[in-house]
Amino acid sequence: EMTVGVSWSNFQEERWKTDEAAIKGALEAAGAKYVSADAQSSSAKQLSDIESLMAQGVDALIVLAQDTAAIGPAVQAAADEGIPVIAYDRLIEDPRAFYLTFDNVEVGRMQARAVLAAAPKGNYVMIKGSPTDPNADFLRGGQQEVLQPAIDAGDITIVGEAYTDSWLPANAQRNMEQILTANDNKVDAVVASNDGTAGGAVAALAAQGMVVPVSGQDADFAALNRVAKGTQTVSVWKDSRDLGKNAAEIALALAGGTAMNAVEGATEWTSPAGTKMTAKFLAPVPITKDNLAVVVDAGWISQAELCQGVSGGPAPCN
Amino acid sequence: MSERGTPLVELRDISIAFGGIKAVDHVTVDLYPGEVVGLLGHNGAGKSTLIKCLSGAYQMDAGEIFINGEKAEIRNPRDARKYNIETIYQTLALADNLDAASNLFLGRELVTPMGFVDDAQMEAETRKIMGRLNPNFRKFKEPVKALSGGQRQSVAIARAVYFNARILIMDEPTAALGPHETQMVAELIEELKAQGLGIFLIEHDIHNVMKLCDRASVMKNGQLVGTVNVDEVTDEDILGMIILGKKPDGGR
Amino acid sequence: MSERGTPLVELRDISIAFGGIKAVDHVTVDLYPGEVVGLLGHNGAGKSTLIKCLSGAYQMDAGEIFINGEKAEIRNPRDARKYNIETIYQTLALADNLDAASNLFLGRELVTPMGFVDDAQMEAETRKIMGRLNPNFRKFKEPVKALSGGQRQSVAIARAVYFNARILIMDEPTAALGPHETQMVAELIEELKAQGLGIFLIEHDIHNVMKLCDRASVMKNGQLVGTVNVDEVTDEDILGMIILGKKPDGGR
Amino acid sequence: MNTPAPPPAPGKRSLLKTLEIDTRLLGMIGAFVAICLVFDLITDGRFLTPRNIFNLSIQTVSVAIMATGMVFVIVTRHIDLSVGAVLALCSSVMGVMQVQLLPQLFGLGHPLIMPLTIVAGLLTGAAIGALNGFLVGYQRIPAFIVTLGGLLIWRNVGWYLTDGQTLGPLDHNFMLLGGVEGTLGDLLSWAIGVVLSGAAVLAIWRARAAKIAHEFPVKPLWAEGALMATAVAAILGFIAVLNSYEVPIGRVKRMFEARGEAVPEGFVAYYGLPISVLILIAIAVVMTLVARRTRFGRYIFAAGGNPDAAELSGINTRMLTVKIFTLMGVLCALSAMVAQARLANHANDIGTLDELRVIAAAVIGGTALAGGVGTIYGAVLGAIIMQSLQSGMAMVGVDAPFQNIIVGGVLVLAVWIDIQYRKRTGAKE
Amino acid sequence: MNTPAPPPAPGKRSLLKTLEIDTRLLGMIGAFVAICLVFDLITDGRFLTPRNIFNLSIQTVSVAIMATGMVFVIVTRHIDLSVGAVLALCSSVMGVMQVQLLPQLFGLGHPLIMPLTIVAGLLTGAAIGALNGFLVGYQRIPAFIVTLGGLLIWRNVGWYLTDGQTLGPLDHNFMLLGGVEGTLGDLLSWAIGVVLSGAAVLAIWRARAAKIAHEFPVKPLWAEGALMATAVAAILGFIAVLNSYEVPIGRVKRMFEARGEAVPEGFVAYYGLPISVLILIAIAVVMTLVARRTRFGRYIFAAGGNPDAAELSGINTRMLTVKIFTLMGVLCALSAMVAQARLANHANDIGTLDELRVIAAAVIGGTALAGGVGTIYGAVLGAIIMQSLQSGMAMVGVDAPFQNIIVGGVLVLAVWIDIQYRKRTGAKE
Ligand SMILES: Nc1ncnc2c1ncn2[C@@H]1O[C@H](COP(=O)(O)OP(=O)(O)OP(=O)(O)O)[C@@H](O)[C@H]1O
Ligand SMILES: Nc1ncnc2c1ncn2[C@@H]1O[C@H](COP(=O)(O)OP(=O)(O)OP(=O)(O)O)[C@@H](O)[C@H]1O
Ligand SMILES: O[C@@H]1[C@@H](O)[C@H](O)OC[C@H]1O
Ligand SMILES: [Mg+2]
Ligand SMILES: [Mg+2]
Repeated sequence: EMTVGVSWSNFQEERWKTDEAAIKGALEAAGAKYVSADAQSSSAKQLSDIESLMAQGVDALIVLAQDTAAIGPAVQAAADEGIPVIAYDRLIEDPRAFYLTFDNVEVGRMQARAVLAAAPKGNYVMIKGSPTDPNADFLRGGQQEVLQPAIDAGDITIVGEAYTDSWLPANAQRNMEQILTANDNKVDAVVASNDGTAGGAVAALAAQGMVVPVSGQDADFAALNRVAKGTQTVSVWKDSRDLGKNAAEIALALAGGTAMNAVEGATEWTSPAGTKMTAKFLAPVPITKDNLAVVVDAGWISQAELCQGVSGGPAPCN
Repeated sequence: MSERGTPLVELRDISIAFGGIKAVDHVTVDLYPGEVVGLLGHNGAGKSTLIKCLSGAYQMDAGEIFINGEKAEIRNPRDARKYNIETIYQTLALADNLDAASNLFLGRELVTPMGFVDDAQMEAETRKIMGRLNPNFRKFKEPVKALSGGQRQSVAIARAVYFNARILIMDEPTAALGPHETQMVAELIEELKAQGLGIFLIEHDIHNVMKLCDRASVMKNGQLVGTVNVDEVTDEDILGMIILGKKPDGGR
Repeated sequence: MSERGTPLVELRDISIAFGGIKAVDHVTVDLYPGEVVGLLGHNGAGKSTLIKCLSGAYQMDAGEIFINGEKAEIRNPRDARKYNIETIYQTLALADNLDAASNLFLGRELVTPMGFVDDAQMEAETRKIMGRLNPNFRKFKEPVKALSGGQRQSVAIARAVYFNARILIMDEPTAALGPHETQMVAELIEELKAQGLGIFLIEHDIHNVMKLCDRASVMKNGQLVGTVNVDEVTDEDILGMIILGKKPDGGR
Repeated sequence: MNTPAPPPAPGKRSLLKTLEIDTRLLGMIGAFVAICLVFDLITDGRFLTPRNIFNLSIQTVSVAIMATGMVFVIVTRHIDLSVGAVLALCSSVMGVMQVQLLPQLFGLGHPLIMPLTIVAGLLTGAAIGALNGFLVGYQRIPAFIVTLGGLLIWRNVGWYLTDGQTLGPLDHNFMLLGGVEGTLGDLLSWAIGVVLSGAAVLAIWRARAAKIAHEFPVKPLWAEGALMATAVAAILGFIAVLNSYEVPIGRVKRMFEARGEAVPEGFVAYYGLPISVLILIAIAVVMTLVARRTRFGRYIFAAGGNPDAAELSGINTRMLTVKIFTLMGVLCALSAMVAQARLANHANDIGTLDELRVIAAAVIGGTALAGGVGTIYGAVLGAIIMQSLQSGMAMVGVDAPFQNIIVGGVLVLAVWIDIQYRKRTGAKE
Repeated sequence: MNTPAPPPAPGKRSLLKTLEIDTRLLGMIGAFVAICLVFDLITDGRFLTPRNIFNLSIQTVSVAIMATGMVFVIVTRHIDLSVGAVLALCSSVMGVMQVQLLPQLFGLGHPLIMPLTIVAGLLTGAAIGALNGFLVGYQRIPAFIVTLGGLLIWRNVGWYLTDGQTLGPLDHNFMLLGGVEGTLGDLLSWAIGVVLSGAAVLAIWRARAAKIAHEFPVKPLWAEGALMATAVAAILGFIAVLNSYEVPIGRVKRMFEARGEAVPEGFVAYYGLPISVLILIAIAVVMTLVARRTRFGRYIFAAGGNPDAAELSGINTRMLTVKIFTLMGVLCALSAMVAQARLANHANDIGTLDELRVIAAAVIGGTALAGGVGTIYGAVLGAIIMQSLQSGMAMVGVDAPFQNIIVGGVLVLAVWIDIQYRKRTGAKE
């Protein structure tokens, strides 16, 4: 019987629950055992966690890294023991790790695209993610790519931009409130980097009676509900059930001796820092009011949950 | 002394040890209403520890306490208060950050009809009683940590005598007091005694003991040397008991 | 008293106030080598506050201190130690969590040649000096918070007299002591006096003052009532000064 | 020799003396005013607009509510590191109640949802607080350990209750507690301002009457008058500011649209006092009364000044500890209520790091970790100062790392100013 | 009446008495042993393997180093919330030195890089510590505020130094300080074990000699012998365990490959004592000596027991505060050194939440937040317990949120057991 260890960076964020269920499910189906640890946002604890998982005799590791580089010694130790490592969702700067993620730059592009479509001109606010999460900058980079032409053309202006410590909605809300105050409410669109921060931004906007395009990601239930209600424009759905399932299967394959580049869908990829890695990217799906049915059909959320409190909304809430 | 009826307090065969060392070792003393019993002994003899068993500050390891002839269970200071036992501790036990009135009424605050503490009323009462104990006292608003040693002691005394105690324990009550203030406390003791209170008085000054006490119990190294009627012995007899630990022939 | 040469200590026109209220108000006293000067007064008269200006515990608001005729700047207890001033505080000022020896040598630990504190040596010295002050004392290992009131006071006294002081300040040193221990301290004072130390002794017991002091300065409400030669006045004279604040005709 | 003390020297000090103002926090208020003015300058007068003051007051509520309870905890020489985690658990309980359980029972939007939800939250907070108090008071485990354990435990228990999900949308009535969604409008706000002013005047007057009854010295009448005037001006001024914040037109339109009407020509509405701020004011007043005028409060300070003396005075200090922590738990629940209503969701990470903010608010406001000293209004002021700093920085738009540096620096500076001020005017030591 | 106290009752208590063991921490050791045994049972004997013990000891080092200094800070009634942030700043300084500055000056891998880096880190830590001490000691700002400010400031200053980037790879020599990368191998480890054992025996012997010289009572010879035997057994046992952990074959291969050789047939290597653990041991020994045998240490405890009394005894308590915080800063730097070497990078979030862990370690180990009481070995033991709990939970394989709940619960339980034990064996109150 095989055992797969998963090291989470901070299990308090909503989405990882779904990821976990998917990983667990896939492992159970294959008759393998699941063990895990929560690093509580500390790269040092994450290193200890991984050592503990290894001491427990895992055959493969799935790591949601708190810090791309500081996770290095853990990968090193795993390599010494011949244990394969999967960089789950977030990058690990080490060629020995298999990078499995949604394309985060693409997520950023999708967020910006949807918002730009809804507000082609005007004042933009960028609510970024946690300054310690590399994804935050990938996302921001993707957003910038899409917005740049419009900025150059003078159509849009970025009037406020703030990192959100620890991705906390309350921090995003406060930042949004202060940016609104500083700009006398002259804000026409908000590019928020995930659904939690979008929630904070929407609450701040609602306080001003404002409804402007807002982006997010993760397809949090509350966010999908906002999309149905029209207070959020887009939530980029990274079906983490897919990601989790893939991770479990790849982990078992690698543990069974499959070479990294023999994994189905694996490509060569070079990180911004120049590390050559074997990676597999899953495609994210932007969810807007036009395709809400997708998440219901996929069994991600029930119609009742999606449409709670919505009357006369877009399909399937009409 | 059985001719005097049941004693107000009887401490029977009390023992208490700290980390194996016996601070009080099978000590028996009693106290009658309207009587002042002096507790004497060298430093560290166990006087304070003994009376703390009665006041509920310590729980004794062995022994029994009788009040009015009935066995009393005193497990904490609240129990002692139920028996109307009031204590002036050697360390005074004041809350340094509160003023005199708050300390005096601590645990027994006066309240307005609405249930709020009535600071004005308490201050007025405090002024009254302090006038009798320490006429120079004027620091009613300051926290008691701003008081002089003797002023603090006056507050502690006031607290013990204000409420109608039946049993009063005074552990070196005049140690820090000036001559005039000491005189006033002496008068107070006479008065309380006349009202029928029983008083345990721990005191090092033999003159004061001879003047104020009816009987004196002397301790040495945790044990009771003996109890004497003060008017049947001399200063030297008592000194001998304290220092040498030997009972005079005259004692009972 | 100029015939006696320069005084060891002169406190000139000292004033200090707490939050606007004058605790010491233009007080002048002096002290000669080999002399014991008693400081008397009602509770809160300002005695402790006055001597704390000399010991460096408080900084006075106005006034000057002369030691051996030279102006002395005493801003903190370290300055006072430089002038060989030792103090027994009324509150004892012991570190409750340390044992007797550590308290006795606090700030002046004995060290081994390698620079480590020499606990064994310090304990040995402590045993010696405590033998002279309190023969019943045996708690050398316990933190001083486990000591009785009198035992603590003995430790504070030992600390002040162990190091070769030239000026000794004793604030009610025998308040908590038993009769035997008090006697031993009295003998010690005589001895130190014979060695030429100057001693300020704050004391409420008039008998002790008459027995131990050469002169007595009396304070009332922060002000100096007067200074008298003890052998020129009676107990009653001094009591009058303390309570009524009036100088007897016999005083200087 | 019983001459009275000479009259105090003329000038500023004597004025403060005559007014008998608690000078302890004047330095802190000064520091706060300085912070506001600097921000106002930097932001071209945007910091001291009604709108921003309105925002600030709402942002402060959650931490300030807990800070009032933390004062009691710290005064008795304890600490509570679990407040953020308890808040999260209470929030999750209230989330589950109003989003999942109760709507199934009564149907969405039922008027009973809000009260039942609140009761559930309060009970949760009280139960955890009582448990903490029992472990600290009766089992004698240091509060630091008990509540550090709680910090690890309670948020995760909340995670299990909600399956780690963000819960929303919240009940409509419940959302009124969050701030913008529930304000009293200008008329009601004025009414409340007048009531509060009246109460302040009455309190000052009755204190004076009690003194006269016992023939204690009183301040001159003009001094009492000045005090009353200041109190009334502060209260009504605050209300006036909040009342002058117009509801933005977009919001007004939405409100009318929801009712299917059109916005009348020239219509303006004002926010007025938010319910959450009113809750904070009520809590602060009650807690101040508790601290100063009840036996419970007296015992808290006595136990903080000298725990042994309190016990020897017949105070059941163990039970007292249980009560204090229970109160703290209830306040966490109230704070959770406001915080989640404000976020319009229950999120699992709600209240993260609040323990530090709450303790800091109390300490900035003059509560001593050594115990025995502390005031409720100080803690509230501490919370306001911290929030002003953070919000002001967000408004200025400096980098997040630099924001933190400045917040940290100003924090130390503000307390330093306060200490210097107290040293100048205060007593020795 | 000068009869000596009666001989103590026979049985367990008298044995402890005869051995004169500090019973204060026996309860804590008991709780620790219980934790280990339970984990070992649950994990089928995986918890108490050489490998896991090796891991555990490395994982503990960084927090334990700082905890020894925190004991002094807390004993003097202060607190230091900035340790994690100071660690991060020291780490960033050392990161910049060895990754950017020094390689430019000397070239990559130059032998001077490590020592210069360390010096820079230590100076940074000392400077910040001294500043903290100055603000607390001379400016009288509560340590809570000063170090809360520091918590916000220093990590972010580090962020600016490094532009928020993770810095790596670190200097090769420097990495030896991190643990796995730098171990002493079996022979050297044995040698150190023997030296330590000798020192322990000597210390016990000399203490006895000093007592005899002053004619104080001493324990029976067999008791001293038993003590010595226990000490030696503990030290050598620990070394033996570490020496029996084989270097994994992948790593051995890498090492040989790096030298361009092939792994000889049947080659095995053992890790032995990690340098980081040796550093911790050295620090613990030195700090214990400082606490017990130097004036500085004596003054720390005096000032903690009664600050006024210490000041009146001529101790410069303000300067003392500066020294204590400076020492704390230096220990943060040492801890940063070990932590970053272990991570093989400087990461900005290094040391996050360490302030809580460090304070908790000290408090679990019996340091009282009220001041005056605390031991170095207690704090180290506290750090070990916390780390065992966390690492052990990760091995058991329960859900992550549940792991936290259990860690929190066991923490409280462990301290409770200790308290119960002390109540049974100890004094009144
Ligand atoms: N809390 C305690 N812990 C340990 N030992 C104690 C404690 N309290 C008192 N002792 C010891 O018990 C003995 C008796 O102390 P106690 O205070 O009763 O003496 P006392 O007769 O009141 O002396 P004094 O006249 O000095 O006040 C002393 O040896 C003292 O050291
Ligand atoms: N730290 C302080 N803060 C405020 N007031 C103080 C302080 N210390 C003393 N006082 C006040 O100063 C006055 C003199 O006090 P002091 O202690 O010098 O009196 P004392 O003569 O020593 O009295 P006692 O005989 O009771 O010891 C008292 O009224 C006291 O309340
Ligand atoms: O999905 C997001 C993830 O990519 C990011 O790293 O952390 C926050 C999440 O919301
Ligand atoms: Mg006593
Ligand atoms: Mg005095």
